[in-house]
Amino acid sequence: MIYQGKQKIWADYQKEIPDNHWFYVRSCIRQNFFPASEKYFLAICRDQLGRDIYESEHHTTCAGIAYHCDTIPQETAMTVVARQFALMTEAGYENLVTSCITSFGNYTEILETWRQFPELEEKVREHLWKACRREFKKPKYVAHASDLMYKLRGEIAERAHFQLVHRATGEPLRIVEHIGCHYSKMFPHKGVGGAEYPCVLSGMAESWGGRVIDYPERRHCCGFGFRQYFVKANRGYSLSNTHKKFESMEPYRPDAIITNCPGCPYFLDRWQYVISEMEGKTYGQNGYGIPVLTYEELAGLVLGVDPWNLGLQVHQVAVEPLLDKIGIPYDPARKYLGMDEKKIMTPGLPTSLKCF
Amino acid sequence: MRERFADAFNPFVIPFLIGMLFVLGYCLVAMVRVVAQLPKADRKRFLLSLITPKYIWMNIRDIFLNCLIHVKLWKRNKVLGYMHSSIAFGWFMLIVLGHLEVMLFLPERIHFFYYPIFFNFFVAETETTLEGALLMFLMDFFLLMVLSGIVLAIIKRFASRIVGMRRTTRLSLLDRVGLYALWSIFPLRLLAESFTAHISGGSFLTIPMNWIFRQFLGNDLNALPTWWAYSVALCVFMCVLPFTRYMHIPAEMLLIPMRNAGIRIRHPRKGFALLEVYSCPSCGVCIDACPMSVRKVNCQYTTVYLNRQLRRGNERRIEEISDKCLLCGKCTAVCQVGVQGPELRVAQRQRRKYALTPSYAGIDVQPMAASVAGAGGVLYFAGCMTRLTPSIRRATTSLLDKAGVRWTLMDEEEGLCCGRPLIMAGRPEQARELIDKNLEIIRASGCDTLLLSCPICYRVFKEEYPLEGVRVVHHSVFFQELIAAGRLRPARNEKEKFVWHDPCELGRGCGIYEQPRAALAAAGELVEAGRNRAESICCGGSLGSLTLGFEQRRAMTQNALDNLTVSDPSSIVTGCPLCLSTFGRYADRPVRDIAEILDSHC
Amino acid sequence: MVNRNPVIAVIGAGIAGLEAARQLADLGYSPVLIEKEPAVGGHVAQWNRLFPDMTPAAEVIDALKKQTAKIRTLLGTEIASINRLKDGFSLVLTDGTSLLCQAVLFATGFQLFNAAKKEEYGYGIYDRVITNRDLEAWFNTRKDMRIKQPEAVGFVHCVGSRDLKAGNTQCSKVCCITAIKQAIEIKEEFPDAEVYCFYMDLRLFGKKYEDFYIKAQRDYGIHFIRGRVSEVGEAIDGRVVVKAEDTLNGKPVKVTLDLLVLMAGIVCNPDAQHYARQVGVSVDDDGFLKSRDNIAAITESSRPGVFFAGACTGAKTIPETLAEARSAALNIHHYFNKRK
Amino acid sequence: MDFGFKRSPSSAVNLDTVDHARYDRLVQLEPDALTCIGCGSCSATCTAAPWSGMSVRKVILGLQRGRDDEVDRMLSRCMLCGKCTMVCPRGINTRHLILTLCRLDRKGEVVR
Repeated sequence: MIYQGKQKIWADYQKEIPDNHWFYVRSCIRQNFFPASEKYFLAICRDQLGRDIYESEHHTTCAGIAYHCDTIPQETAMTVVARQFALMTEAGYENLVTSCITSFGNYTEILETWRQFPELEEKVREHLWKACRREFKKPKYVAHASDLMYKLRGEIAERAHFQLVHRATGEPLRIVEHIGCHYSKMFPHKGVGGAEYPCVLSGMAESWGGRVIDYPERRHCCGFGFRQYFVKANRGYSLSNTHKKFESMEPYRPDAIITNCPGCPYFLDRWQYVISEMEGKTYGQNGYGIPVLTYEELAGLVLGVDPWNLGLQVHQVAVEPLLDKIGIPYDPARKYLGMDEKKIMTPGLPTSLKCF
Repeated sequence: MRERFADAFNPFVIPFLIGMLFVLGYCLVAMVRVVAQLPKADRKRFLLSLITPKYIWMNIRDIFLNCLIHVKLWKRNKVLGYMHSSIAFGWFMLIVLGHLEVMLFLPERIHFFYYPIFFNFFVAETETTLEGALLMFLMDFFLLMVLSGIVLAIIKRFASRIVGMRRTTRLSLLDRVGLYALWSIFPLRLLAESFTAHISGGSFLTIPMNWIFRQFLGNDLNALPTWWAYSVALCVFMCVLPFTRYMHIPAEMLLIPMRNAGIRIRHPRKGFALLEVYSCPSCGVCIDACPMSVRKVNCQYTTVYLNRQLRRGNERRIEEISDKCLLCGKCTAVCQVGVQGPELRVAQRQRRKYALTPSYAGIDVQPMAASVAGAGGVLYFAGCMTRLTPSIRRATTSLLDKAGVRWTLMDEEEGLCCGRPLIMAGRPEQARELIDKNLEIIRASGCDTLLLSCPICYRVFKEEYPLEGVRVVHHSVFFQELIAAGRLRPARNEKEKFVWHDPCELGRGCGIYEQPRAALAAAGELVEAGRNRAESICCGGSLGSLTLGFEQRRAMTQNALDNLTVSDPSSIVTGCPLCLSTFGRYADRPVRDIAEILDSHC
Repeated sequence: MVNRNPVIAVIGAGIAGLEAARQLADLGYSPVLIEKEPAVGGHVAQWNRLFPDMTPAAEVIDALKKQTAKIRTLLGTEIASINRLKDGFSLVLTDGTSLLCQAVLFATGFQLFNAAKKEEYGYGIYDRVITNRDLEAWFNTRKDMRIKQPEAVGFVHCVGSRDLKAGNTQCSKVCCITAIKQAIEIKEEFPDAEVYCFYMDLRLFGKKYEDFYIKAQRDYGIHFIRGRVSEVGEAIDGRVVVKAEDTLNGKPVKVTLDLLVLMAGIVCNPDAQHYARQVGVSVDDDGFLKSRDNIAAITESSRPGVFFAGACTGAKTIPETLAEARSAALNIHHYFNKRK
Repeated sequence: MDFGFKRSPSSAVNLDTVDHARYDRLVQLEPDALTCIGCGSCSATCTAAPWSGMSVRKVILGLQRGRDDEVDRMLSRCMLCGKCTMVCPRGINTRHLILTLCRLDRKGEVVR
């Protein structure tokens, strides 16, 4: 591996990311899977780094899921997206930051389509007007939340309470970065570092002290792939994809996987359980799984947020081994306490995947 | 007329006796083994034939003509014919006359094996009596005949071309021993008899020699040693005989009645196959005949060497030789004793073990159904190869229409292989499955004639398919009949000069030579190839060979073409799609199927 | 023969430039070879052996050098600007001098496609991924850490050729046969190595190329897989994992290799395009210089006095280039005869 | 209840691990097999192809990709008519190639 070679490519794929004043759109599913992620993204940006990020309670799904499941035509998706733009325009913002990779891909794809077929844009403006009497300006910049956090990684590093370093050995942690397919595979120049060697996540991991490992199936999809998972008959295919990735990363003994997509962390996390139940195979060290974190969760940990406030207890794979490696304090007793400090239910333990 | 020795014995006869007893014993055992190895049915059949007058006569005639007179060889090559028959027949007569003398003069001595052979040593006769003079004369005459044969044999060995053989066999060591023994027997006999001629009498050959010898050496001293030498030579010859090519002499005498009884090769190494192997005189006629021999390296794959390796049991070479052969049957056609080279080889191929055995039982023949029920209904099976030479199919069908024949195609869209290629490759059971499938289709069609434009198919349909009530016919024959019946009227074009190439499977395979020629003669001038009919040369494309590579075949095709074009025909005509495409590749003039020619003239 | 002997600027002293200059000199003109590199010979000088007869490239170059020894050659010199005059051109060179000439011959040749642009193949990122040029360099020098007793070697055809995404839709013509040549050479070096060639099409158009191909198959047992490599990854031991579809088998294949050689394609030399614009010669849409006629006048530009030879008008083999150089020289000769 | 959680086998061929013993033996016995260019003439002309999918091209390739079952299935339909040999542009003796293959077991040994 020639690191300079990668840096050269990264240099070719730098996108302009404004420093401030963002209109934030949430993801449909992340709010359920990783509720704290979006919360802490906003918290970190606003409170710790003093950025202006606006969000509107009126925004809806970007219709990306429906679009990728072939249940609605693109025109519909475009109109829904147009409405988000309208909300942004009304709020007086021109930089759009999305929490969801598929949304990011969806917005990028739609803007690119409009650029090539202006008549379509006109049509959609018309639709939007007819539908809800709204008008919109196209955003100046569209970024994914991870782009923004990549830009702010330095500032976060300055405020870091913890380093991604194995406390006992002093070795940097071995981090696997997994990029959502819709981030840059469609439009390499819209992603930081392009499609082949994106550095949006590796950038964060490295500036926070970790070492990113490169493994043969790095590019491979997590297997979610909408139709793959949602259609029961294809679910085996979905699982096989994830399995392939784990088999390929296993020899590198990764300490954690970080992701920037709603689906990926969910599947990389849950499928480890499914595989362990099916084949009794686990991929982490001594019987545990490989902890899978969103980049916001990772940033939160680095900045010293309490793991349970970050919602790490809703992960299937136990994160405790990782916390211990870094040396992040946590109170096992509080793991399953709700907001009101009352005990929420404790999940049953898997057969072969070690958990707490 | 007097007996020279009271005890009628002399030690020098002992070597002869040893040899004689050994060879007789050996042949007896061998014969019993061969007969025992035959399948029960065949054995019964054979033994019955031995007591059936018709067969008895047939056997005697064939043995006399082939083993003694070598008529076949006479037809092929006068010099070789004379050489062989002079030795065989001459020797035979010497033995017969020897016995005759004994019977005439000393009937009481007939039970001595050696007496007839060494008669002139033991008995002093005067040539004054008529029968004496006559017998003496005949003795010398036949001895001279044999000697002349021997002289030719020696010439042949050192300059085979003089007697018209391009290549002759490489002899094994024992073969040489036998050969030299054979050569020495008769000169020695001449010496021996000459030395004793002034005592025992002699004739035009022995008397003068005796006189010459007496001019410079006293005979009586020389007489005995020469008789010893003569006896030893005989002994050597008879002792090595079973292990040399001379084994063919006794073997052929059993082969002929067995063949007459219709026995066929059933086992690759036992019974009839074994007998054929031993009947091979390794004369090497097959070497020149074999189409592969145009390349010298291929001589080692000819039938004579197959037989030699089979005797030695060298499995690697046996496989090589068996797989290389084109199975064109030319060697059998020219073989003096009729060793069936192709059949022997196919039998060897059948011995193979396979990890994978194909099966065609699952094939559904419904899609291939064809119907042409009723009298005069012709079912035309074009065959696999014809798909690569569609001109044949087109011409054939067009001719059928012109003759107003009611026909239908058996393999319009798709079809099955006839099974012959599998048989050639030594997989008869698999072929059987295909045959059954094809039978279904043919029977269902209700045809009364099955027409074939491919001799490979034709042969297998004729030989292996139980098609009672259905006539199997090759298109060349069928069209010749239509012409004869006036249903086809080809316009004869004098300017066109055709040469007919006899495809192996059609000619040697099925004995069809004349009908195609007759049909062609109706369309234009017919000329003959250098070698034709039973001796036509394989095109080199034959499916028979498993291992011959594409490039190796080229030389054979070229050679076959040279043979076809000796009388400069305007086009080469054949009746086999395989020959057609093979010749077409290298020919310097048009190559056509007989159907194409006729179609263009009707 | 013309009375005065006109000066002809030959841009590029690769095989095309050298051969053309030699012919022009023989015809009595005074060619001037302008080469930006410190040595003549261009790409061929960097090659080791040439298909299909394995001729040492040095032989070809040395012969040309000998024949052009007396010709004025400016090494390490680039052209700052070219201006057309009434009947000729004035070239300002980077060494400050300027050169007046009556005709300009473009022998600017080609540039190897930058394999790093095909990011998915990881050239410049994975240690075990090299290019055809690197391999030739190794054949010449035997110095390359990346090549040591490989057990499995792969060749990727059409890297940056026939590839819209790589910005070159043209076939580079010589890579197929080069790949086969290099595969054979690798097999000769490391007989036990498994060698795979991943190809889209095999275009073996030239004399004896097909024999070469059969030799590679039968005598060297080189595996040809019809399918374009999709992506390359690095295994934990530093070897490369190559993925492609075996299109003849309709199944994806994966293989771990010790060495992956990328057959970088042929693209036009950017300098050529730059100079061409200055003398008002148009560039074809394949990026190469535009001939007056692609059949009848491949060595003539649309402008009088400007001529082409060799790969500046498209990918060419060495014999083709040499032949073109000669015909260009002849064109120039006729051009001056007409003017006189 | 079944959630469809299963692993579908990968269709990818891993050339590092694939077993091609039979192919290696074959090219020893029939070196011309190496020169196959996958043109498909053999399959196109095959008499057995219409009802069996037999294809010498696929056989040669399949052996290199460890698809022995498929190979055997195809081989067991060949009728040895020899048309493939007649059309092969590289002059491969496909007919003997098939016969030879039928004599090899999975390990590439000639059965005795």
